[in-house]
Amino acid sequence: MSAERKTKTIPDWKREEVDDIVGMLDSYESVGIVNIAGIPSRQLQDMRRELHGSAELRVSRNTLLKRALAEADLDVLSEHVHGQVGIIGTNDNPFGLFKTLEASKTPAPIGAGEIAPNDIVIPEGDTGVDPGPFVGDLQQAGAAARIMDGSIQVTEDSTVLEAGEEVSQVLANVLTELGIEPKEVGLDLRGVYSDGVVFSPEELEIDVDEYRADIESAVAGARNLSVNAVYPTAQTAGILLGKASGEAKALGIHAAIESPDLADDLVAKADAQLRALAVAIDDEEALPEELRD
Amino acid sequence: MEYVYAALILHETGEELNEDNLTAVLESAGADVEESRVKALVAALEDVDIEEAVAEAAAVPAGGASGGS
Amino acid sequence: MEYVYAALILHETGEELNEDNLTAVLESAGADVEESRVKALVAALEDVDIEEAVAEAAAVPAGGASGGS
Amino acid sequence: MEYVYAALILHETGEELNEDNLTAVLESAGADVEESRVKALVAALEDVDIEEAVAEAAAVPAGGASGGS
Amino acid sequence: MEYVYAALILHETGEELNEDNLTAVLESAGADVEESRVKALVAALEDVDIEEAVAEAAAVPAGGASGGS
Amino acid sequence: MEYVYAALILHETGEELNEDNLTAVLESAGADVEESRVKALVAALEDVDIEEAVAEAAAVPAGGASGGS
Amino acid sequence: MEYVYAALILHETGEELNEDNLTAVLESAGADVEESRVKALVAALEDVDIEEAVAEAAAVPAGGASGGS
Repeated sequence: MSAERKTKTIPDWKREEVDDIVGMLDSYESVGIVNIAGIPSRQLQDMRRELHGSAELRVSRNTLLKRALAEADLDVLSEHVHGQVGIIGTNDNPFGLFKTLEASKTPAPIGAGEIAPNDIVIPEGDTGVDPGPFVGDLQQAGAAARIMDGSIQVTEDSTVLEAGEEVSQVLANVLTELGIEPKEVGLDLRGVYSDGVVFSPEELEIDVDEYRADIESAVAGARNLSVNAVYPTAQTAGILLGKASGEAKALGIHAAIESPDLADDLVAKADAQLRALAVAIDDEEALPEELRD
Repeated sequence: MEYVYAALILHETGEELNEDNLTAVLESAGADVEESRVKALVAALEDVDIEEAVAEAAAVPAGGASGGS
Repeated sequence: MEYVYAALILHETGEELNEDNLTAVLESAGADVEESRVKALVAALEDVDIEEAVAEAAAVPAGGASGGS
Repeated sequence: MEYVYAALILHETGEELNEDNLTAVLESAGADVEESRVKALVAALEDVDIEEAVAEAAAVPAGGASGGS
Repeated sequence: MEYVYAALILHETGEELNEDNLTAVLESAGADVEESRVKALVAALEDVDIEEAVAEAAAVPAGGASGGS
Repeated sequence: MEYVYAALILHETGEELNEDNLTAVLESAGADVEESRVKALVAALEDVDIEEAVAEAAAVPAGGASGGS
Repeated sequence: MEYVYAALILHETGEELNEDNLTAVLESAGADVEESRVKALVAALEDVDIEEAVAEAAAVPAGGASGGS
């Protein structure tokens, strides 16, 4: 119906472009929409090159993107197509794609009038700037700064702007002078479709450390079970032997078993007891010299 | 935690740690497998040196290993 | 250690910890399953409170434990 | 734990650590010996340096002989 | 140390800890059994709660690889 | 040191810790007994809970000296 | 532990560490002396350098024995 009519009316080049995009959408396991606003075209080229082999980025008119999504049965992603966006396709899974994109982000300077995407901190330390009016700029920007040892120093980590606030001209200058680049520029994933599920970036953010900790805890738990249930494995047989010999030793020392293997320990235990008893004795006169404090 | 155990089994048997293998192990144990968790695990473990994590777990007394997911 | 992991998966999924189930999990992970080890594991775990045995730190003598497979 | 103790006795007396010897020791102590557990233990100990494992345990404090005898 | 291990095995299997049983275990492992040591062992363990003494070993935290020997 | 050990022996055997008993133990070991030291020790131990004092030594690692086989 | 204490008394007084002397010390303290334990102890201490064993034990930081050394 209406779609048919549209199909008839769009020019050939658009038709080809849409077909092309649909082909791309069909050829990847996961496809997503990324925000590319504010990325200079040269940087975008670099990113595209960097992703080569792991993901493909495609930019087109939003109307054509939407049409292609519809034709590829990916309408669920259309809501993310607004502003400057691109389509990204990969055979990696969505979590992997998110990770790759995050890792490819690069810092960038922030200009006056822009909104801080996160807290901006000027770190403690020597600015390397000779004494002069810059110290006043720093202070005006909200940093704890003073002149020390012949240069301008920031005396403590100073949060000069909180996320969501606007960058002032003074602050922008200070950040430029210090080479601080508080923005992270890169492809911002808005949503990914894979195997019938749309993932939001929040869902895709995985804490690798947590997984690592889980692995360690699983390994430790398995080892505990192996030892505690006395089911020896190549990894735990040594522990079990050590445990058994430790038990034998504890029993031997506890019961003062007269064994050549325990003789040293028994003598040591007697000596330790002697010293412990000596500590409990207040009267120095009652003790041999070796045991007096 | 069964997802992590499944990953460790595959690590021990030397099989590839991918979605299909993980799913197979979990299903063989009667688990209702959540695809997204499998995906997340595979992605996360790409950045974990399991060998090293295992060695580390061995060095540290196992303490309250519980907790986990 | 894969045998122990297999037992832990079954414990998590709530399936019965018997020889058949253990074997199934191990085979799904591509392991060459040794029947005697499966039997020994079932025997060893018979009277064990797995939850507790997992949480309780095993007296681990010095690092050495690593190595082996 | 009797299986492990039996292995350590054989180690001390210098006898070979094989299934027959382990079984003999355990039976002499009146144990119901499970063949699979004997097998599993022998297999697990194959690559373990018993001397070293015991020495490492010895390096760890042998624990409180509290209370005196 | 084989004498102590022998005592621990008997303790696990629930057999009486007497000279005959100890001797049987030690001999089954090929040990040259010294009667006086067996006697001394039985005497030393007479009033000892083995369970408790062994538990004490477990209570010791699994220290790091101190010194090694 | 022998004086204190003598006190510990009497504590273990349950004999009364008095000057005569201490002297007897020391003399049996061939010591030249100094009466004043015996007196001082008996007096000093009057207020000491030997059991408790000695129990503290239990926490002392028995390690170090080990090594031997 | 009285057997060990008795041995250490003899060590301190410089008397020979033999069965007769040990028995004498123990009897003077009212102990029921078991010949086998005396024998076993003498044998066990034969190759032990008591001085060294004590020194090594002292070198290890004394756990619970708070304060004094």
